Amino acid sequence: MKKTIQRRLLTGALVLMTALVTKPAHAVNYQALVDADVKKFQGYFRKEFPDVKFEDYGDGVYALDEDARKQWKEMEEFPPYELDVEAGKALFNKPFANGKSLASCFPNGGAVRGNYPYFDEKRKQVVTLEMAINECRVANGEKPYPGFKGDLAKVSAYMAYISRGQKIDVKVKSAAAYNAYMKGKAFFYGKRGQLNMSCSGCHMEYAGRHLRAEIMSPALGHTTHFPVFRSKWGEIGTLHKRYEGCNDNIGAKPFEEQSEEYRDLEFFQTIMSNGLKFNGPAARK
Amino acid sequence: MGISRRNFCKTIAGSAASVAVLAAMPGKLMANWSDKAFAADKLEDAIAAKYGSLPIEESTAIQIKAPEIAENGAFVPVTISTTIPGVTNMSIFTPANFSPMVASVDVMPRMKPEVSLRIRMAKTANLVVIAQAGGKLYRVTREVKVTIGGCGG
Amino acid sequence: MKKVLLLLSMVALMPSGAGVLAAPAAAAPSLIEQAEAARKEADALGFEWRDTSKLIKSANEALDKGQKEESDKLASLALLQSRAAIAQAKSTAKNWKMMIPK
Amino acid sequence: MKIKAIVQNDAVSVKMLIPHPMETGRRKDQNGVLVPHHFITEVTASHNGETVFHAEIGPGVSKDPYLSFQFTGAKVGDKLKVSWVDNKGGAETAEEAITAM
Repeated sequence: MKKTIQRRLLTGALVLMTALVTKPAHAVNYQALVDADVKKFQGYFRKEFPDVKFEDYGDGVYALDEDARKQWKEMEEFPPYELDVEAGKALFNKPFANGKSLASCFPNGGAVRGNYPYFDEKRKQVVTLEMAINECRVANGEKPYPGFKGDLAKVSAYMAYISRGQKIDVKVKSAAAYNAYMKGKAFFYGKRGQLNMSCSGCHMEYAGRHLRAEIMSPALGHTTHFPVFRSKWGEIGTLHKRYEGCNDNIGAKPFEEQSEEYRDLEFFQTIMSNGLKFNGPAARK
Repeated sequence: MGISRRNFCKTIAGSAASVAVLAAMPGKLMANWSDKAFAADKLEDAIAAKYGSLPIEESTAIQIKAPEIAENGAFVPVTISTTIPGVTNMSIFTPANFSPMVASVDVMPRMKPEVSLRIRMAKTANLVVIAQAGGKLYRVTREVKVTIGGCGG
Repeated sequence: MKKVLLLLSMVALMPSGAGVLAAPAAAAPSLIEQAEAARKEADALGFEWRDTSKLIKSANEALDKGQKEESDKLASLALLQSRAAIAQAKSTAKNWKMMIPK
Repeated sequence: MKIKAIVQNDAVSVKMLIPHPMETGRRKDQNGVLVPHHFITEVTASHNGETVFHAEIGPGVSKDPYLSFQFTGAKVGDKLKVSWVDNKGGAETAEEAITAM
């Protein structure tokens, strides 16, 4: 209705913006390509929701719905994840069999959320915080934590908690990094599963609107606040658990925690939120 | 096995169904825990078990702060308070739950007559709060909608 | 949406599966084998659907119980899903850029 | 359990979060077996030996119960003692210093 008309009017302007992006150069400036995407992506939400403040997108759907926001604030009075943060802190400092601990792997006391995800140019892959946590364990002769929830999510929650306020500024500096970014981008916009739906279909085009009883959260800010304690789960879980749930909902076979697919998607989504601040963990319905 | 949006939300069924229920009470409980009131499956029985046959009067001096539409029935934030003088106890009930009595708070002399908690609601239903002052009971009722089939976040 | 899905299934039923069916094997592969091969192909593309492997499992179980007809029905559905998923993978690879909202 | 006791104006605001499954006795586990009920029945808070809060709760209260109340007559540095018991004989007692806002 009103939205569709708006959209049509805006198309022209966006085509112009795209034209400005490409500039001939000897080496491709991948960061510039990505920055242009970010501008377009964030601009989409700015136009859809002119009244929503940019920093509020870190609060997910609560940026868009007042009644839900009030209830969320009630939960944040004493958020259920505080127990997980406490447990995560203990796990973070708990000595491994070799005497070291997770704390020995991370600088700054573990307040490093803002450094992840990043593209490891040597290994040619995206490294996420949860991946780094488990790699630290394996490097010290411990078993990796199982995915999606439990100790992995708790440690991640603790590290996110002590990193709150760190700015999201994920860089893309090489062809390999850009390739991972593009894979994440294709995942985000591509339709999949029995319902033939995409991330963007629900979380861009339907953001703020009802799908049955639910208000769809905006994709801008999606990755800022994980891990989350979801009331529906009754426990804390990782971003990749949420991806798993979404894929399952649309009838697609989900990928594993820290699969290349989900890491690339996290990389892309986090880049789209460049400029926001990490504010996890969070409570969600 | 048609292709249907119905599949979309099927995962909620299990979690939202965690209704508060006490089919058979455990044998040994704290002696002073109001087991009869908690075990009652009807609102009237629960109130009678807790307060006996005291007269009940509808009151506007009890406030219930709760969402219009609960985001998730497993965690509904509720605050109850009252301005009735000399109140000694406040209890909260959700008649639609298998076991309606949710909590009962003794308002101690130094405590303000206000308490917040998170409760379970199986479905859209009334919240009933009873306050006791002197030999009388005061009651207020409010509806809270609970959406089932949630798949958001 | 239903329309899109219908189209997908139709595409899937058309020549894409012909290769499997026309394989010059001594014994033609069973429906379950065909479904499993197609499922693997969809999985390799990262586009397998959620219920396909469950359908194949149920088809195998039905066969063990001697319910050939039921087994065939389930295996056909799994085959259909897998082919639709493969078609979806190809279509998405080609068209995802057009899905970016303006 | 986590307790926050903060002096606000003339009263102490107490918020607590108690890790507990609060099993209703109606939930089935992954194998379809009913999980026996297991829930907190009573929560008590005291200051200088005097009970300032006493609640009876049942399985209608959410998992990891959250409770919040206010009481008067205490100052920064005082200790608040909180204890709970459950229907299986489980119990915990914790003490938390009252802090300024």
